[in-house]
Amino acid sequence: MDLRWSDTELAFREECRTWLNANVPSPPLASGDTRSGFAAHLEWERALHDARWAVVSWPEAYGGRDASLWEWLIFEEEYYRAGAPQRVTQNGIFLLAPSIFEFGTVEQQDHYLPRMSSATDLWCQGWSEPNAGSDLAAVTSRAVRDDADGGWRLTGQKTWTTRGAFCTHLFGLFRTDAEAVRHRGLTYFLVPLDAEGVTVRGFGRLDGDEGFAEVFCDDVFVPDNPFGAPADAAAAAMARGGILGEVHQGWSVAMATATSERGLTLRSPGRFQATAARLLDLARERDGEGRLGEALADRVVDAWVDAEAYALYTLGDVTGIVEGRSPGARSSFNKIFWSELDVRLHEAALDLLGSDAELDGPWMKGYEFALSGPIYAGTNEIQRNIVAERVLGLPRK
Amino acid sequence: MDLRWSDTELAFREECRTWLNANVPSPPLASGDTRSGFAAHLEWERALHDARWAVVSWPEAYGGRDASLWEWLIFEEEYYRAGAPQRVTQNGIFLLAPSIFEFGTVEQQDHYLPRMSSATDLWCQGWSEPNAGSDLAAVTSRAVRDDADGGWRLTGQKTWTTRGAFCTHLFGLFRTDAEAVRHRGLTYFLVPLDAEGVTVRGFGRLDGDEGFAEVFCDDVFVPDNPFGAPADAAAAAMARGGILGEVHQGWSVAMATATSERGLTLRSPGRFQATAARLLDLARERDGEGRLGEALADRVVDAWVDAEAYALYTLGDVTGIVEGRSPGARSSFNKIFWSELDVRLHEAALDLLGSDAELDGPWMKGYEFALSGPIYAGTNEIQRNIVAERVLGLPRK
Amino acid sequence: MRFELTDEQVDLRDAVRGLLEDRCPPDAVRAAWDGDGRVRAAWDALVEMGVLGALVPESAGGLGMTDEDVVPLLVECGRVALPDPVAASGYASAVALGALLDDLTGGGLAADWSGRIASGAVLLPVVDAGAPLAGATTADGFLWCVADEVVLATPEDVDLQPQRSVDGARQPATVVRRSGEVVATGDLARRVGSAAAERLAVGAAAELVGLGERMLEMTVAYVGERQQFGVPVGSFQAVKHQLADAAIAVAFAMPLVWLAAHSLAHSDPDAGRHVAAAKLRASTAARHAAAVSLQCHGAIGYTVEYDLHLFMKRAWALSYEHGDPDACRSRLRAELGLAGNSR
Amino acid sequence: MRFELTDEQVDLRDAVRGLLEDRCPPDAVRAAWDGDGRVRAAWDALVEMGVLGALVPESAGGLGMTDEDVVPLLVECGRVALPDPVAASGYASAVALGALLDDLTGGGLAADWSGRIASGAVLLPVVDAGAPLAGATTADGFLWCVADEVVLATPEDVDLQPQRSVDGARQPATVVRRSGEVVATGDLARRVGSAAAERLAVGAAAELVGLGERMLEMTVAYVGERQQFGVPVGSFQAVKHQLADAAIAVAFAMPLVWLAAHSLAHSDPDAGRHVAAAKLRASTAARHAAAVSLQCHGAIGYTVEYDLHLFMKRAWALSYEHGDPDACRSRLRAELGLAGNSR
Repeated sequence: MDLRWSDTELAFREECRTWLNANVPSPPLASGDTRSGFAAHLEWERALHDARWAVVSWPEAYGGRDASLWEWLIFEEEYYRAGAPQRVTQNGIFLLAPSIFEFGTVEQQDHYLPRMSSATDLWCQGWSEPNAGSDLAAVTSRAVRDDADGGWRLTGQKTWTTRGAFCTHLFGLFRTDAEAVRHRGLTYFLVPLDAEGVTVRGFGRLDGDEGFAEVFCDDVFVPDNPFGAPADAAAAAMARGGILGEVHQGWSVAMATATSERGLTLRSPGRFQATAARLLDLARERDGEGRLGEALADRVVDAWVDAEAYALYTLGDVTGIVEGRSPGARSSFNKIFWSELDVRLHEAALDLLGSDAELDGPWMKGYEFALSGPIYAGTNEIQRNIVAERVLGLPRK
Repeated sequence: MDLRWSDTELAFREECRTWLNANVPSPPLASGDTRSGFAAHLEWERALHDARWAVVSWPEAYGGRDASLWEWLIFEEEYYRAGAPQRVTQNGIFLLAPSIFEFGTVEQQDHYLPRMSSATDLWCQGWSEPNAGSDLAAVTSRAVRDDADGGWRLTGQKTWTTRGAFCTHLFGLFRTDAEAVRHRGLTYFLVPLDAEGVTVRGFGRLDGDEGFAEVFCDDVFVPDNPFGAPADAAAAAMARGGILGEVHQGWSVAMATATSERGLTLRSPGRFQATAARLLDLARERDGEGRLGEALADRVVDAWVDAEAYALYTLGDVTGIVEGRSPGARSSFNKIFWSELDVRLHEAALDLLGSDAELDGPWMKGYEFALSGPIYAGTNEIQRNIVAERVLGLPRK
Repeated sequence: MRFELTDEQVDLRDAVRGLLEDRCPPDAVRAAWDGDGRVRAAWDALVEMGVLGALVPESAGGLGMTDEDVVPLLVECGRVALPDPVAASGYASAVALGALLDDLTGGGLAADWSGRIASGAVLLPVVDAGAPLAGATTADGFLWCVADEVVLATPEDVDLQPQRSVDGARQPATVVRRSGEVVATGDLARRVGSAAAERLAVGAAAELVGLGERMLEMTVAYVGERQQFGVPVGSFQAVKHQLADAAIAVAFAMPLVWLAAHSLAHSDPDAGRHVAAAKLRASTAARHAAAVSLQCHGAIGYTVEYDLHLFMKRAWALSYEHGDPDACRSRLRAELGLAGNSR
Repeated sequence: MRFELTDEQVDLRDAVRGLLEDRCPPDAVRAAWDGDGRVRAAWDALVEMGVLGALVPESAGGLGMTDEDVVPLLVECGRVALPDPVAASGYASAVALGALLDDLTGGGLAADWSGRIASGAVLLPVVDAGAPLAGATTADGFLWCVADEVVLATPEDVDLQPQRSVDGARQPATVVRRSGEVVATGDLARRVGSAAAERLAVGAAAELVGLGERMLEMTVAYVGERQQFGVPVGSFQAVKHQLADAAIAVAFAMPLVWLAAHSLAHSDPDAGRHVAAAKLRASTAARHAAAVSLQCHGAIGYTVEYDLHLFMKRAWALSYEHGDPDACRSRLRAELGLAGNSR
């Protein structure tokens, strides 16, 4: 074990911290899940990009710094410690980009990745449908072959699409083989939301923000290979859509993304350590006023310990990845742990607030947000099945 | 609501308390699940019977007092409050007797019930088999028809038979129709353990006591109707075995018993209130020594509240029964609640004891015993299925 | 011995349930978010039925009932998430005023207010001056029970600072009192204040149990319908067991609430611990039911277009109001003689 | 930055695991219940391998390793429920004596005892004179660290009062010291005592994690085989989810134990909170694993003929030893600046 950071890493941390201290907006921006807040967040995303903090671990050519995974951890720690804004670009950067890196053509990488890191294209995910939530393989949205125009025609409804009403593009699964069942016969499509036939309807999330959208596709045309088309206006529009990976192989591409969503990159430990630190501050403040019972203090202690445990566990995961070992189904361990830790951290804070807990404020807002953790990216019930079957080796049935 | 006891009930309580105060052995008897302790407990059972406290709610003719269900509750409350010995006869009185009352012939009732209340016959249950635990319908012990001798020949292995090594009789299910599957084709047999072909082997329970037994039946003869046989010695022996209810109808008879086991009669609230009172005493003692943290005190508070809740819930159940409403699947509510409450009560006590918790003593012993609660009489996993399906109405699958 | 509602109590409860299901459907609660936090169609019907005056003495125009009669009705108010102050005004204030009726100083005003409560005026008790007070902006008066003094205050006597609650129907405000009529001091004031505080706690507990029941019913219905992996979600054991546990928690909280009502009605010396136990378990059970309901619903429960959040947010708020779980435990420690301050 | 064992540490751990699986099967632990609470076949092999002397300086006949090397080996001791005092003597006493080696008063005796520990003699630290001391009857000496004084005591210097533990292999006794050789006082004594106490806590934490892992492995194997209702018990979601939760608890406790070892090895100023966090989570995780393992086994786990209880009872005992969860939380409250004594 070696828990020291190298001089390079320390310098990197210093650089992050200095920039963040100078640039993090104060007072905090309005929620990025409201229309006006989203605009302010876009400005922030572009400032991040200009200073090359948007995607530190990506290649420099795509707007990154070629930073190591350790440096990425440091960046995240500093980012949350500084109380910097939520990343409204995260669904693209954390969920779609890993699949583009793994399955995209060179043209797709060169086109999409710089536009994503600069917040030019804004991506939302189109996994869920009204009847396909936890059961992602039940997708019924379909894509029908259009040989005449050299592409596909998409029809169907996606829902629970986070920030869908504010984004420019959607990535998601559509059924290209009507005969194939379940996860076979699905293809991973990239769809511009301003394409003809797309309708987006925003609706309210638990916390009251218009954070969700339904996306309806009605005979939406997506071309096979927009990058080879002549450089006229229509083709340029087309260039923003296409297929990622092979036709009918969408499930594999999506699973790579889903693993990424559950795993390391979605929830860096810095986030929970920052929440734990704020919880400690709140508890100390109450303590100073003589209003902190031992039992409440113990709830803070337990949540703090678990945030530390999560950080350490992640260090172990990163060590493994850096040394070439795959975390595999252990990412389900992570997802269950961080999502329930996040709920406990916020519950402890609300308990400290007592009769003020119900009032609008960062802890109640954070609690509502935390409650989505055990549901999205595969409910924790699904995750526990995965842990039991794939990690522990219990019989599938 | 009327939470007052009548004058008759108050007088009954006074009579219980006076007798118990004068007669409860002190120091407490050795565990009834050891051979020597069992003998001492038998003496106690006979003393209870002589004073007509063994089965207060039974008819006087069978050794009871025709007491109401309310008086039974009072008796139980006083019994546990007095710290009186465990009832080594309980499997007969609480599990078999309700089925004899419901399904037994007059001859069976007149023969067995007085011998049970006087602790002349000592009954153990023969539900579980090595491959039929939670899945009771998987019983493979069989009974083959013997027309020549007018009865059945039993072969098979029963296990986890509490105090089986010290008892005189076993009640249990045997398969009389080899063709019928699962819960069909089972018959409820009463088997004297000194019958030819019966072998009993005691083995150790979690707490180290020889509380369990395996019972092997090898071609054990049980007659159809022992009560009609001539009064010779062989017939007298036979008179102690037979069939309860109809042939092939054992499942219905057993389920009546199982409901009784899970429901009201097995775990009277007095037991948990007595434990909660002792837990409070322990906590106050620690508090007096300045060794009770608030968090520990809160665990005591929570357990105490739940013991009260259980007592109240039972009052509601008894009100319903007295007024002719069946508690039905709500008995599964009870079983889950009391069994997990019992664990929490003892855990709180061990937490108070800290580094002394591991030492031999009533709390560790009680903890070990409490841990069996969520397992026996249908695991709490089975109970939760029942609650979900039969009370809440969720789909069976 | 009988631990069950009487036939009359059951009939009254059923009548109130029918009325509330009719007059306070989820859409009415939703409308209260955008309006003034009231569902007047339900409120007026309850007034007409006599529920608001149930605890007001007959001499003052009420029905002269007891805690035991009214608490089951508050469970019904919880079941439909009625935001109106039935518990605060018709229960807590009505009972507290009862303690004042024979008093020379405050009796006249108390009789007056008792009659007005029965007719549907809202008198909100204030027992913790610092806490946000739900429904303050539409109150007709305040029964100010702070610092061993009882003051009857009109809206003109107070300054309101509206606050945003997670539950848009509650519309709380912090209240600063500038003037008002002192109607009791000393021992009498303490009795009045305590009567109000205990009823506020039990009223919230009753509503929480009703909310818990309702959320579980909604969830059972949803998971019985919702198909995933080719079967109803409710056929999965993980869903079944979560719901079974929450149902047990709610079922075992209810008798504690009944006991508290009974003890208050009979001035039982142990009433204090019974009230604390009732509020503690009603709060934890309703929170438990909320958490399980949200998780078993999945994403649909996470939207404001679906009704679950109306009930869930009320449960969150009430679980902290008038004695959060830690405050209840603290009171129980004292009641049970456990100082618990060693380390 | 690297948070993982080195290849050498992994090799050593694997070697110890192989040795212990061979020398300390469940039957050996069972035999220790009836014997003197020792498994000498395993102990002697560990001595020969150098494990007992791993933390003894090379000058005193040991290997001069660090906490980080030895703690993973204690996890292995936990996995097989080895009852012998590897953590107490080879870890806690060895490190504590290290603090004495250069001291004029105690150095000679410390060097002597260090060499004896490496050769397999048992020196038990006593940091809480009132608590039952496991394995006291077979100890060769006691490192008495109480009241700012360190005393080396032989069995002749003490009176033992044997106690019955729920874990028959632990064979604890209460110990009263009558005589012995004072080897340190004041600051040095506090340093020695603290070094011993921290290692006792981390040693127990490591064993608890190993016990948790082992119980879960036994249970996974059992429920994969055991058929009920025509399918393996382990195919039921209720069983799967209980085991998943327990596995997660154990998996997230382990890094806290590693961190504590690292902090002790590097005299990190935050070592105190790391030790308390490690013992807290190792205790709660192992108790969690024990409870789930028993429940998922059903009745067979409730018998002494089956092996599970050997591990479960050890976990119960160790969870309370050298800092029970409440004591750990109390320490963490202080470390984190939360007095928490308001109500």
